[in-house]
Amino acid sequence: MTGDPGSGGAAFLLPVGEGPDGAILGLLAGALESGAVDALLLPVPLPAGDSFAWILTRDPAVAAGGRPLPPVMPVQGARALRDLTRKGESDVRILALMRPCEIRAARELAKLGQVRTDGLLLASWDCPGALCSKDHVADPDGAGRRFAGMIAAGSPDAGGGVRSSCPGCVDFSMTDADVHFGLLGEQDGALPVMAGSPAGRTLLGSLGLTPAAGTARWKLRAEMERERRETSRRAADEAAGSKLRGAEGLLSFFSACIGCRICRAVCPICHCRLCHFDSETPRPDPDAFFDGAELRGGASLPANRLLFHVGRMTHMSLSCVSCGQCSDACPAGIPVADAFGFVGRAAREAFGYEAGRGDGIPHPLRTWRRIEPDGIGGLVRDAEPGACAHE
Amino acid sequence: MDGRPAVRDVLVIGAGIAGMKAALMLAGPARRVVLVERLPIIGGKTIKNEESFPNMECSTCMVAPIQQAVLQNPHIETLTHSVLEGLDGAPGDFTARIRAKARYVSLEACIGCGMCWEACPVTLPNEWEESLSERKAIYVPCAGSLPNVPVIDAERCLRLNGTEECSLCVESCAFEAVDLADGDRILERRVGAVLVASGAETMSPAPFVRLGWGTLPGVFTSMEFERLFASNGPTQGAITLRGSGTVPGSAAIVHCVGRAEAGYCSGVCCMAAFKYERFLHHRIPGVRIFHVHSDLCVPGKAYQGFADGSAGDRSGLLYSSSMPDVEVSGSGDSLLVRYPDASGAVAEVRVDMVVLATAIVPDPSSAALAGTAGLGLDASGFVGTADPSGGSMETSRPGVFVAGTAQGPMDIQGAVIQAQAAAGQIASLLDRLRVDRSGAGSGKRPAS
Amino acid sequence: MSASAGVRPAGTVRIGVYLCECGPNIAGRIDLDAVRDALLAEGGRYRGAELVVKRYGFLCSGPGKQFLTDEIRDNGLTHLVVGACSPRDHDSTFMGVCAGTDLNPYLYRIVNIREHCAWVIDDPSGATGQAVSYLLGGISRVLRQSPLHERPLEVNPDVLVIGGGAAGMETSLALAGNGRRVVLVERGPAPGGCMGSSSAAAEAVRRHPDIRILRESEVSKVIGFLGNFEVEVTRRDGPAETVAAGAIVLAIGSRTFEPTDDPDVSYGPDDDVVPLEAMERLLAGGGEPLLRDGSPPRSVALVHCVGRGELGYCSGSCCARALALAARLRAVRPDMEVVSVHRDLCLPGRGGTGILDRADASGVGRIRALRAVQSGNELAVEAMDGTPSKRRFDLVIPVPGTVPADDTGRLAAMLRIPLDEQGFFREMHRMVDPSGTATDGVFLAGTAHGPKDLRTALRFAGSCAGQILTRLVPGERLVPEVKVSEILEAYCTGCGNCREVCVYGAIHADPDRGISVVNEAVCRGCGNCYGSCPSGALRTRHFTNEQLLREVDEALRRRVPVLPEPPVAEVHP
Amino acid sequence: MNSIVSRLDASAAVRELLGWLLGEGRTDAVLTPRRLPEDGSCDLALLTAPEGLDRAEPLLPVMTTNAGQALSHLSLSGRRLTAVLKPCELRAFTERVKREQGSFERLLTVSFVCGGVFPLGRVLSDGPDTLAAAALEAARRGETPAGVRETCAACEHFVPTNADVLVSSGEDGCRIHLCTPRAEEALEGFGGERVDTAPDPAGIERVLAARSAARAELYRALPVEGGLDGLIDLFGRCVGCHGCSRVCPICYCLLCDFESAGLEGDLPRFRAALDERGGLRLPSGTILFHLGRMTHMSFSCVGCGMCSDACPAGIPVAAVFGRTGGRTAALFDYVPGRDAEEPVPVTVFREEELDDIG
Repeated sequence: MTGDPGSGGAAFLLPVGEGPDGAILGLLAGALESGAVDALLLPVPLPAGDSFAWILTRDPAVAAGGRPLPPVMPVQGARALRDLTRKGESDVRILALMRPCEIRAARELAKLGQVRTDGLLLASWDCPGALCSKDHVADPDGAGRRFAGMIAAGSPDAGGGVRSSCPGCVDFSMTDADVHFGLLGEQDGALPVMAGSPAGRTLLGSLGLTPAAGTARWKLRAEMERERRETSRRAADEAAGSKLRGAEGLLSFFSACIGCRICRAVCPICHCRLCHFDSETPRPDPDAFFDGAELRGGASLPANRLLFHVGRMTHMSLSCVSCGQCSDACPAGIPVADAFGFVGRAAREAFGYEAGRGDGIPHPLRTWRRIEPDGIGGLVRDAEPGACAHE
Repeated sequence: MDGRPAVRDVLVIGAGIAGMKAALMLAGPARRVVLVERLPIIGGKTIKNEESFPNMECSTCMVAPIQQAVLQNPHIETLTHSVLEGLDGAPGDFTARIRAKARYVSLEACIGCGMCWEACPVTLPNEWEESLSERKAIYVPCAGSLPNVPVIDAERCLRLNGTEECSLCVESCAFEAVDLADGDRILERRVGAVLVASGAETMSPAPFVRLGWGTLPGVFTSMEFERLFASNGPTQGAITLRGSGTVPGSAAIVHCVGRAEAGYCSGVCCMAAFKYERFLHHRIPGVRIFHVHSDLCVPGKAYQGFADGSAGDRSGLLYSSSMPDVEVSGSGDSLLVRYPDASGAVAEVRVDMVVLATAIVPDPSSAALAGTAGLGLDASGFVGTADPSGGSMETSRPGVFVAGTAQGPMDIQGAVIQAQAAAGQIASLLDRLRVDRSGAGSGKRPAS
Repeated sequence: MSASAGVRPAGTVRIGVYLCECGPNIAGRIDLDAVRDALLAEGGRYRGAELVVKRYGFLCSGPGKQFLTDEIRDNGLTHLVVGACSPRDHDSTFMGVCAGTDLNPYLYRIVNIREHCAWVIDDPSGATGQAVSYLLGGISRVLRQSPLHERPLEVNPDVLVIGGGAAGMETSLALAGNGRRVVLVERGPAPGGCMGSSSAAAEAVRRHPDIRILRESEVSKVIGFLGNFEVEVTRRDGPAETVAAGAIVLAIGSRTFEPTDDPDVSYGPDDDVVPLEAMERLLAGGGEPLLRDGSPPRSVALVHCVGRGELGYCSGSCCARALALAARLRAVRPDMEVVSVHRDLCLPGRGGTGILDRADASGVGRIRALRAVQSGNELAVEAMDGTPSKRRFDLVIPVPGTVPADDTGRLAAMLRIPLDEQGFFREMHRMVDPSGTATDGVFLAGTAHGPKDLRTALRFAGSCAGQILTRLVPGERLVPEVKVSEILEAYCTGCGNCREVCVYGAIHADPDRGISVVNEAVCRGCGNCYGSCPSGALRTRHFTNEQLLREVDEALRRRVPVLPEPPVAEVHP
Repeated sequence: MNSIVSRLDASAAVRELLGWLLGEGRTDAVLTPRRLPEDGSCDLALLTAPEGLDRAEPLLPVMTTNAGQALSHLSLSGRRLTAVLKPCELRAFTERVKREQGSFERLLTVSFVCGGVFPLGRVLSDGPDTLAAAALEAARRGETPAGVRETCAACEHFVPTNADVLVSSGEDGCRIHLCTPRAEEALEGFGGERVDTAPDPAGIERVLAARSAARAELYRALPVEGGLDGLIDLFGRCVGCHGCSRVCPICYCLLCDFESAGLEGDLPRFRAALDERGGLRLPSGTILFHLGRMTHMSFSCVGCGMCSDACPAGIPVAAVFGRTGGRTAALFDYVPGRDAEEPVPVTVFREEELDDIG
């Protein structure tokens, strides 16, 4: 959705020069040199050039080597923020540049006590989608060229080969970021930069950018793109819904799973060090496992693979930001994000909850409200507002 | 009297909800409690209700744990089937004489298997069940009695009243628990304070001929109705009319029975009436229910909600401008209830069953106990407190406290609150006495 | 996946399984010898563990307990399983037996083969089979139990009372002294509440050497548990102060319902309508009721049950106050007509009758009405038989119900006490523990619990004092719950789910280590957190998933035939 | 060695053998790979009834999970079990038994001369049936099928040494060799002509030579020599998902030291690192994890290749661990999983050790 810059109340113009990458890098370096921020967190290409790593740096020279708009997302940005800010305090002011789904995952993690957002400025850009990591590793340059085309068009259909969850992503533009680069709004050599919060406005103000007259073009193009994405999202949900029908649907959807748990490991939301589904609880006592196997004539190994997926769904799908990281990393090629995205959207709708918003609304599983879902689809409006003491 | 060290122990008379709660609070390694109960079992009136308002929690779930705690507490000496015969002395140094009436069955040996009362030839109306069912000469008042040990009714036992040489119960007992040579024992206990929690009674509607109780079989008192609904009661919970055993299709609950005569509103009979309405709906789907009432007294945050809760399927709240003029007449199964309505004209309703919500009045044994212990009664015959407007639960006699319905009509919550308050006042009284007795500020007295 | 230690216990493990005959109750239906043989046959399953299985008449009797004590010592038992009755009956009895030996009471388990087998399964072989399965489950669970040790705590006997009204003062006076100090926190300038700051009680509280009054102060933070609370009190005219206390009494009183919030009541500033409390204060100060224009009123109406429809409850004490005020009005102005307009009159007990008699004696008129609609000084009354009438009164006094004090929500959240449907603090149990709350050590005195008359409010205060005097004795030690939750630091990522669902505030965050930590003295082992933890980082001792699941696995391993459905009639409705 | 001749191809012969063992009640359950035609995928199955064997494919050239890892927990139950294990799976299981994670007590192991397994990606694209056919064809020719995992192509332990039953294929079917008394006892009465033969040494020599050459070439290409830069080239793409340790049959820890709170960074430590160095890579500790895992387990690495197959970043983990682990084990002349009685080097102290290092 095109977050109105109203909350930050300001839009500026960033001359693009030879390309958005360089322009954004220049703004970031400027923020560092001007002392507005103490450190930058941005993707930097690896020496081999076939992948990217998140680098936190205070050295403008290192930052200059960064790649603000990377074609792939090897590590979900919120995971980097989680690792960086989960424990301890420090007064370092960090400006991080990420895709909108990474910002949303970070906002959600803040609610789960895993990301500390004080002293953190989050910047995002209009994301045309992310290419599959394996394709990029195979042919980095080809992928790079395709992605440049997608940036210009602002849509995943331009280049093709994006992750399965990107075409249906409707939150590809400004959502809850302090600063947002409106790539879609590029017009006569400059692109609009919106401030999403007072902190964002003071940062942009301090960089001496010329204020933008308006952001109508950016809003219009973003709205049109959003409609296109909405239709493909509905189609994707349709497909996922039919495939995931009943136990047989789930069993065949996940039948190729080898139980490697990589989908959980790369997921930004799953922060547990020992996942419940790997703890001693679900691990069957050997004899009990044999009893179960005898009743059914056999069992598939490793055990409890479907329990893990459905269980993970119940634990985190309310917070799923559909970044597609799990599908991208699955060695058995299972489109995990299609299932989690579909289930997550249905669950959030039942609770009337939006994932990834820094809106202070507590996570549905962590608060008790009288207006609870009466079963999927409808909310029971209790006569009086919640009398719960924690309200 | 002075100079001797103050006694810490406490005597509690009455093992109803108030007596048991106070006993459990006071009993401890440094303070023994002697709990004297008139009946052969503990639990008082609360265990007679199948469910209590407003939680509609079954009394076994609510009270049985408290009964078990009392019976298993090593610091509480529970004397059932016993009465106080004398109380001398002053706070910190009372001497109580307790008559432990002969039970004829050993509390240690008996396991409550029931072989003895099955063998006993004598059958009598069971007062505990409001005479709706029978018991034997050797009996436990109800199923689930605690302690689950029978007692022999000496007047009606053929052997003990000399009618014949019967010893069927002795022979049937595999554990030699029955001892027909048992006799009353007079026990003496030195205690520091006394709590009277001997409870109260519901008024008998016999004197009100106009209500037909005792002559019309379809008219029941509140206590009788409670026992009808009780799963361990005479009809295992089935609500059936006396004699015919048929299930009533309609019922009228008459409020304020005895209010004018007693001179006060007991404050709990309205709630009991609405509870009976739920009992009736629970057992007899589609039953038509009427309330004949004047003021509806449902004070407190949870009570009106409870009353309104069953309003949906209630047939009628019939306001009567003068409850003393309510009459019940009729023959066979159908009864006619006539009452002066709001305008004063006589209205009537025909029902199969009438339940009389009767007032709470002092228990005659409480009055006798007050006499024995020298306690002042209030105008209605309840045990009075020294300062009627304050929070103190001390009676007119220093060191003797009162709690529960012995002090006046109240609900279970009121009885428990008074018991806890009285226990607190007893504890601080004994602490103060111990400090004074040990001389102001002198060395620590070794813990007795 | 690693082998869990439970599958192959190390060292010699000797499990004693004792089957109670319980007279006819168990032995009458279950073939205990067959049970013993079946258990011994299965003994091999627990590699490295020996099984001792014996039957006995009454294990709960004196000789029975001695028999168990000897068996534990003579066989050197490391675990004990008792096949008998419901834990509610004798769990504590058998734990007591273990405590008497050197076998830790938490390496014991009672298996209910009476209520769960003998009493509910008619066919003896079915009951016997079920007993064997349940006992096997019990054995596999006791094998995975670990010893727990009770750690008694030194108790702080002092008490913090919040609210200096009638109930707060009564509680303070009942508790202070004899080695116990009371801190009374009063939001207003001085204690007194409805009884007035110059009342005898207020004077006694001010003079009492062991009562410290914190005026114009408020409680801002509470941590801790029964016997050891730390309460932060912020003062308007001084620095915040931390008060240590063993118990907290909530006596913040209540407010009266705002009359105009009742749709049947409407009046403006220029109508002669005076709230009940104002008139009480006027008369108490010796004043005379006068109309706005200074003239004496000829007729006064007191309208009962204002707000009862909205609140949904009868406050039980306003009828008495109204009639008492009416009687005083008549005494002050015998020539003035005073009428009480009511539907029911809620005057329970002998006190109520006294007030009614005095009101009748002093000539207070009474109109019983189904409904009374007040607009300004005019009352539209619908009599009990429905006939409507209208009348104007010089002076109208609405008699409103009682509503929770406005600070209730804040304090409830701070003390982790839920509110009830009416918005008052929810008591622990409406009948058998009305002055206690879900947070052990926090008590409710006076109208903070709900609407009541003054004497009952003072009795509630006495009840709180009673609970504290008998449970929080100077010098005594408290034994907190042992079956508490524990968080494994290596696994916890500090997400806080457990902190959100803990109703006792027993879990707090440790930002430096980025984890949550259980305060084992406050935790009461309810297991809410265990259910909420998404990872395997948290478990509740003595009820770990491992123990529960293995017990179920083992109990179902022999696939007991499915029990026939009992005929509907027999099912207790 | 006492052997049984079978006209069937090796996979069918083993399926028949398993069916017989189950039918005769000689075993309570069998562990074997299985085809799932309706989903076009395959899995590792524990079968307790002969009827379940119709989709069993014992010699399926696919490893969805290392059976040694799956078997370890099951082998602790009271039931008798027969498991079809590839040589590296049998060696992995042996390494786990040495660490109290399994038991041979009630286990009958069936292994075979292994041609190698195809990467998971190929299962997705070609489907299990075509891969099975390709592998069977290569086995007949006594060659390694093309396109198998690079560690399989370089594997020199493709002939199991400590299996109870060893199956070797030939042009005209296969031979079932009974290598241990347990095998003899279990298969007593199993039909088929009994002969005294051993797997064909010549064929084995030829394959061994080819694989040694492939291994040398594989290790040569690894940029492991260039210190930190080499490591960055090798593990730069690592996203820290620890999938490799997850699927590794040797890694059995419930909580890996490198996932525990101890090694987790926090803001103060990152800030200090920021001051010292120009930049800081996040999430931190990805390369440290690989080096640490290498020290903890690489000498027990059986080269099954699961880690490379699972790695979302396509890092040749198996090659690196195989190379380093192989050279470390060689210091103690230890072959992981060769023999259940041979203790793990780190658990044994010997006087004369590592003299050629110092």
